[in-house]
Amino acid sequence: MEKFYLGVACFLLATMIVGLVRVFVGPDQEDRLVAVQLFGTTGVAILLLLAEAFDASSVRNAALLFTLLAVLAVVAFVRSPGSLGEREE
Amino acid sequence: MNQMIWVVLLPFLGSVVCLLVHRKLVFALAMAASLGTLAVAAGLVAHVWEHAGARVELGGWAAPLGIALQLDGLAALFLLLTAVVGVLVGIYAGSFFAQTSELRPMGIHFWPLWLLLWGGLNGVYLCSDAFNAYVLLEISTLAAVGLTVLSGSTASLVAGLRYLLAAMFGSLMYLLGVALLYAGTGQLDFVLLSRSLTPQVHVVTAFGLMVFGLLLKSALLPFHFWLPPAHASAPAPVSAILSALVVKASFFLLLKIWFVVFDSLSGEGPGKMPGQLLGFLGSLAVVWGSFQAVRQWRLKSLIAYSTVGQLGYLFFIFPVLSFSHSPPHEALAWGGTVFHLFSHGLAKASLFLAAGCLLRAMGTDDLHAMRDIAGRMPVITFSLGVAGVSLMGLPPSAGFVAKWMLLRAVLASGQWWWAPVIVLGGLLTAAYVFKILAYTFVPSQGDAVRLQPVSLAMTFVPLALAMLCVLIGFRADEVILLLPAVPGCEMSAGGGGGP
Amino acid sequence: MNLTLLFDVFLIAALLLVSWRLLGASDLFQATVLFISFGLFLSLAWIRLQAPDIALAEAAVGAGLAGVLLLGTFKGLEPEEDREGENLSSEACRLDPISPCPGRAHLLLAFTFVGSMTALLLLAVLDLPAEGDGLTLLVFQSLDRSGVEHPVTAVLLNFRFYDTWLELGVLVAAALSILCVRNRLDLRELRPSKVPDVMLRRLVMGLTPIMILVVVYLLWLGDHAPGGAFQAGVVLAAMLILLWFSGHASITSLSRILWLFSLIAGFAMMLLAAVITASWPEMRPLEFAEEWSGAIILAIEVAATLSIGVVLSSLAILSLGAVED
Amino acid sequence: MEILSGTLCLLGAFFFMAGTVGLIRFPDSLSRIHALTKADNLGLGFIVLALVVTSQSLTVAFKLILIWLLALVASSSICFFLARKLIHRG
Repeated sequence: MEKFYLGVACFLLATMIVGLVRVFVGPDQEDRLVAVQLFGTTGVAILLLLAEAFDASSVRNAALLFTLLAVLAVVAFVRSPGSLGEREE
Repeated sequence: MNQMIWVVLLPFLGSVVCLLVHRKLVFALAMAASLGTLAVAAGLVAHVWEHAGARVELGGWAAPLGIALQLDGLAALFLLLTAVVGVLVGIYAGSFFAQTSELRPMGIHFWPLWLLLWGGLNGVYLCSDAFNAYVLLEISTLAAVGLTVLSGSTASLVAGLRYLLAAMFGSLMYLLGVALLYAGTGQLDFVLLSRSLTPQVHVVTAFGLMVFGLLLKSALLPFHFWLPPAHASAPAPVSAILSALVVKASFFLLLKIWFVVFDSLSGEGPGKMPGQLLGFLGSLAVVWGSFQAVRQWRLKSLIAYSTVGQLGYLFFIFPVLSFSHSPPHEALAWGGTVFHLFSHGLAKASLFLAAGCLLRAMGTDDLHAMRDIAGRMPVITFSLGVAGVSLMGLPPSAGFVAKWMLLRAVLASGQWWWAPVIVLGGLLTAAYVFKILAYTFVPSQGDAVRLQPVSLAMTFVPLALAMLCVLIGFRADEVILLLPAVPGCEMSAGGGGGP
Repeated sequence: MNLTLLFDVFLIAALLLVSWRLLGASDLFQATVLFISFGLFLSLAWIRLQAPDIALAEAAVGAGLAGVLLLGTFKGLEPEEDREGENLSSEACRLDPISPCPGRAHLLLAFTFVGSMTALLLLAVLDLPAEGDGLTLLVFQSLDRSGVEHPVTAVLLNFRFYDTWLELGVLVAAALSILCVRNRLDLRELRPSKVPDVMLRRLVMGLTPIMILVVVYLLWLGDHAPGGAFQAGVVLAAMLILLWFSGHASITSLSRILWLFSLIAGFAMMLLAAVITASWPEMRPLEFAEEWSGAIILAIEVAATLSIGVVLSSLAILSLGAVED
Repeated sequence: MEILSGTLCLLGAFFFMAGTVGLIRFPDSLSRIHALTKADNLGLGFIVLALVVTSQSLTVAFKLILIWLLALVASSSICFFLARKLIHRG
C-alpha cells in the first residue's frame, strides 16, 4: 500500500510540474495566482500521501499549515493598500 | 570567572529597559548600563592581568555540545576599547539627540539599538564557538544597519541597504564555511576545531569561505564599497561607533579564525600565500583609501574613506606572522596591530564626533565652508588636530607607537616590501589631515555664517577621545604584556575537557 | 522501479525548473508567484531529507509570510497604471538611481562567481567524510537531562540556549530597524483600507479560532515532536496579519508600551533567565536545575512564540502599510 | 478496505489531473478559476477519504478531515476574491 501511495504522490508531483506552464505563460496576474493555488492543494495531497507512506505524522502538520495559511497570499494580493482593485471598489 | 557574561548581559538589560521606560529616564538608565559595562570590562582586564585567561561553559554543557565563553588578553583589550568608546559616545549622544525636534525621535531608537549592538560586540570578543560567532555577527550587523538608517533619509536608506546586503552576504559565506567544518569534524568550538583539522579539500574550502565572509564584513579593499556611504550618511555618534568598533569586531573574529582555528593546518599558520595576499590587499587599502580621502570635499566622507585606508594597516599581521613564529617580531606585530586598533578606534571616534559638532554648528560639512573655524571653535579644531596627529602616526601619540611597532615587525620578519607602504600611508594621511586643518584656518572675509551653539558635552567628548589616544601611547608596555605571544597556546590551556 | 527515487527526481526537476524560471523572469509578479511555489517544493524536499522541523517552518513561512511580504512589496512597486510586466521590472529594481541595473557585465560576473562557487562546494562536499553524523549521539545521550523529549527543542532551548536567545535579539533589532526606516514609534494608525469587505471579515472570524488552536497545538508539540516556538510564532503572525487585513483589531491597535512588551517578551524572558542564573552563586550562567528546566523551557517558548508572532507580523504590516504614508 | 482506498486515491488523482488540464486548456481566467475549484476540492476530498478509510487512529482521521474542510474554505474564498477582482477590472 505504501508503494501505491508513493506512486500517486509521484503522479501528483508530475501534474504540478505540468501546471507550472500556467505560471510561466500567465497572462493575467490572477491566472498565475490560481495556478499557485492549485499547487498548494496538490502539495497538501502529496504531503498527506507521504505522511501515510513514510508513517510520519509531523508531515501531516505541515499539510495542515499549508491549508491554514493558503488564503494569506491571496488576501495580501487583493487587500494590500494601494492595490488596484481596491481603488475601483 | 562567571561574571564574564555580564559584559553581554548589562548592555542587553539596558537595551530592554530603554525600550520600556519613559523617554526622560532613557539617558540616565542607558548611561548606568554603559558605566556598569565599563566597570565589568575593567575588572576583566585586571583579571587577565593577574591570572591570564579564563573559560566559562554556558549552561554547564561542555564544549562539543554547549557553548563556551573564552576570555584572553586580546578579548580583554577589545572589551576595554569598546567600553571606553561606548561610554564617551554615549555621553555625546545624550546631548546630540536632544538638540532639535527632528533628532529627538531618533534618540528613542538609538539607545536600544546601540546597547543591543554593544552586547553583540562584547559577545563576539568572548566567543569561542564558530556558529555562535555567526549569530553574534548577525545581531551586531542588524543593529548596526538599524543605526545607519536611524535618520530615515533616502541617502541613509540606500547606504544602509547596501551595507545590509554586503554584510548578510559575508555572514552567509562565513556560515557556509562553518557548515562544512561541522559536517567534516562534528565540532563547533574553536579550540576543539583547531585540534581536529587536517589539510583536506573541505577544510581549505571552509577556511577560504570563512575568511572571505569576514573580509567582506571588515571592509578590506575590494570589499570596502559599502563602508563610505554607510559611515558618512549616519548620524555622528553612529558613524563613530561604526567606524571605531563595528568593523573591528569582524576583524577580531578573523584573527581568531586565522590564528586559533586554522593555525594547526600547517606548521606556519594557514600558509604563506594567503598571508601575502591579505598583506597585499591591506597595502592597496592603505594607499587607495587614503588617496580617496584626500580627494573628498565633505568632511564625513573624508573621514569614512580614511577608515578604509587605516583598516589596511591591520592586515600586515597576517604576512608577518605567516613567515615564522619567532617571539620578538611576533610580539611586535601583535602589539602594533592592537595599538593601531586602539589608536584608530579612539581617533576615528573623535574625528566623527568633532565632524558632528561642525555639522551642527555650520549646517554643512563641506570643507569650503569651514572658514575661520579654528578661531571660532578652538576646542573642536584642537580635537581634530590631535586625533589627526595620531592617525598620521606622529609621536607621542598611540598612532606613532602602532606604526613604529608595525614597521619594526615588518622589517624584523624580513619582509621589507611592506615598509614603504606604511610610510606612504602616513604621508597620505598627513595630506588629508592637513587638508582639513588648512580650511579651518582660512580667515573669514566678513561673510562668515552665524554658528549654531554646540553643547559642552558635544564639544569636550571629542577632545577627551583625542587626548586618550595620545595618553595610551605611554602605556605600550602594559598592552604588550597583556597580549599573549601566541593566542592559540593560551586558548588550548582551558579548552575541551569535561564539565 | 524505485518510486522514492522517481519522486526525488521529479522534485529536483521541479526545484531546478522553478529556480531557473525565477531568475529568468522579467516580470516581477511572475517571479513572486514562482517564489511561493518554490517554497512548496522546498518544503517537500525537507521532508524527503527527513528534517520535519524545517519542513514545518518552511511550510509556515513559505506558504504564509513570504507570500504576504513579496506580494505586498510588489504592490508597493506597481506603478499607478496597470502596466505590462515587462516595462515594470527594469524601473522597479532601481533603488539607487546612481548605479545602473544589472547589465551584461554584471550577469557575467555573477555567473562566473556562482559557477566557481558551485564547483568549489561540490569538491568540498565530495571530500567530506561519509560516516560523520556530528553531535547527534551526544545530543541523545544528554536528552534526559534537558527537560524536554524532542532533541531539536533540547538543542535550541537548553544546550545552545545562548544562540537562540541572541537570535531573538536579532528579531528585536530587525523590528526596531524597520521602525527607523518608517520613521515611526509604533504601529498605531496603520490601517490597511477603509473599504469594508464582508466576505473577508467572515472568513477571518472563522479562521482565527482555528489558528489559535493550531498555535497552541504546535507549541505543545515542541516538547516531544517537530514543532515549537518558531512554527507557532509564524502561524500567530499570519493570524495577526489576516486580522489586520480584514480591519479587525490587531497589533496595530496596541499601545506603544504593550506592543513593545510583546515585541521583546521572548528576548526579555531569556535575558531574565540569564540574569538570574548568572547571579546565582552555585550555578553556571544559563544553567537550569534539571527538575525546573522543563517548566522554564515551556515558559520561554510561550514568550518566544508571542514575540516571534508580533515581530514577524509587525515587519509585514510595517512594510505593507508603508504604501499609504 | 485497501481496494476501496486505492480506488478513491485514483479518483482523487484523476480530478487533480482534470484540474491541471483545465488550468492549461481553458480559454479565459474566469473559467480557469471555475475548473480549478471544482477539481481540486474533489481531488483532495477523494484523497483524504482514501486515507481516512485506512487510517488507524481517530485523531489522524479527524485531522485529515479538518485539513479538507480548511482547504474547501480556503479555495472557495480565494476564488471568490480573485473572481471579484477580475470582474471589477472588467
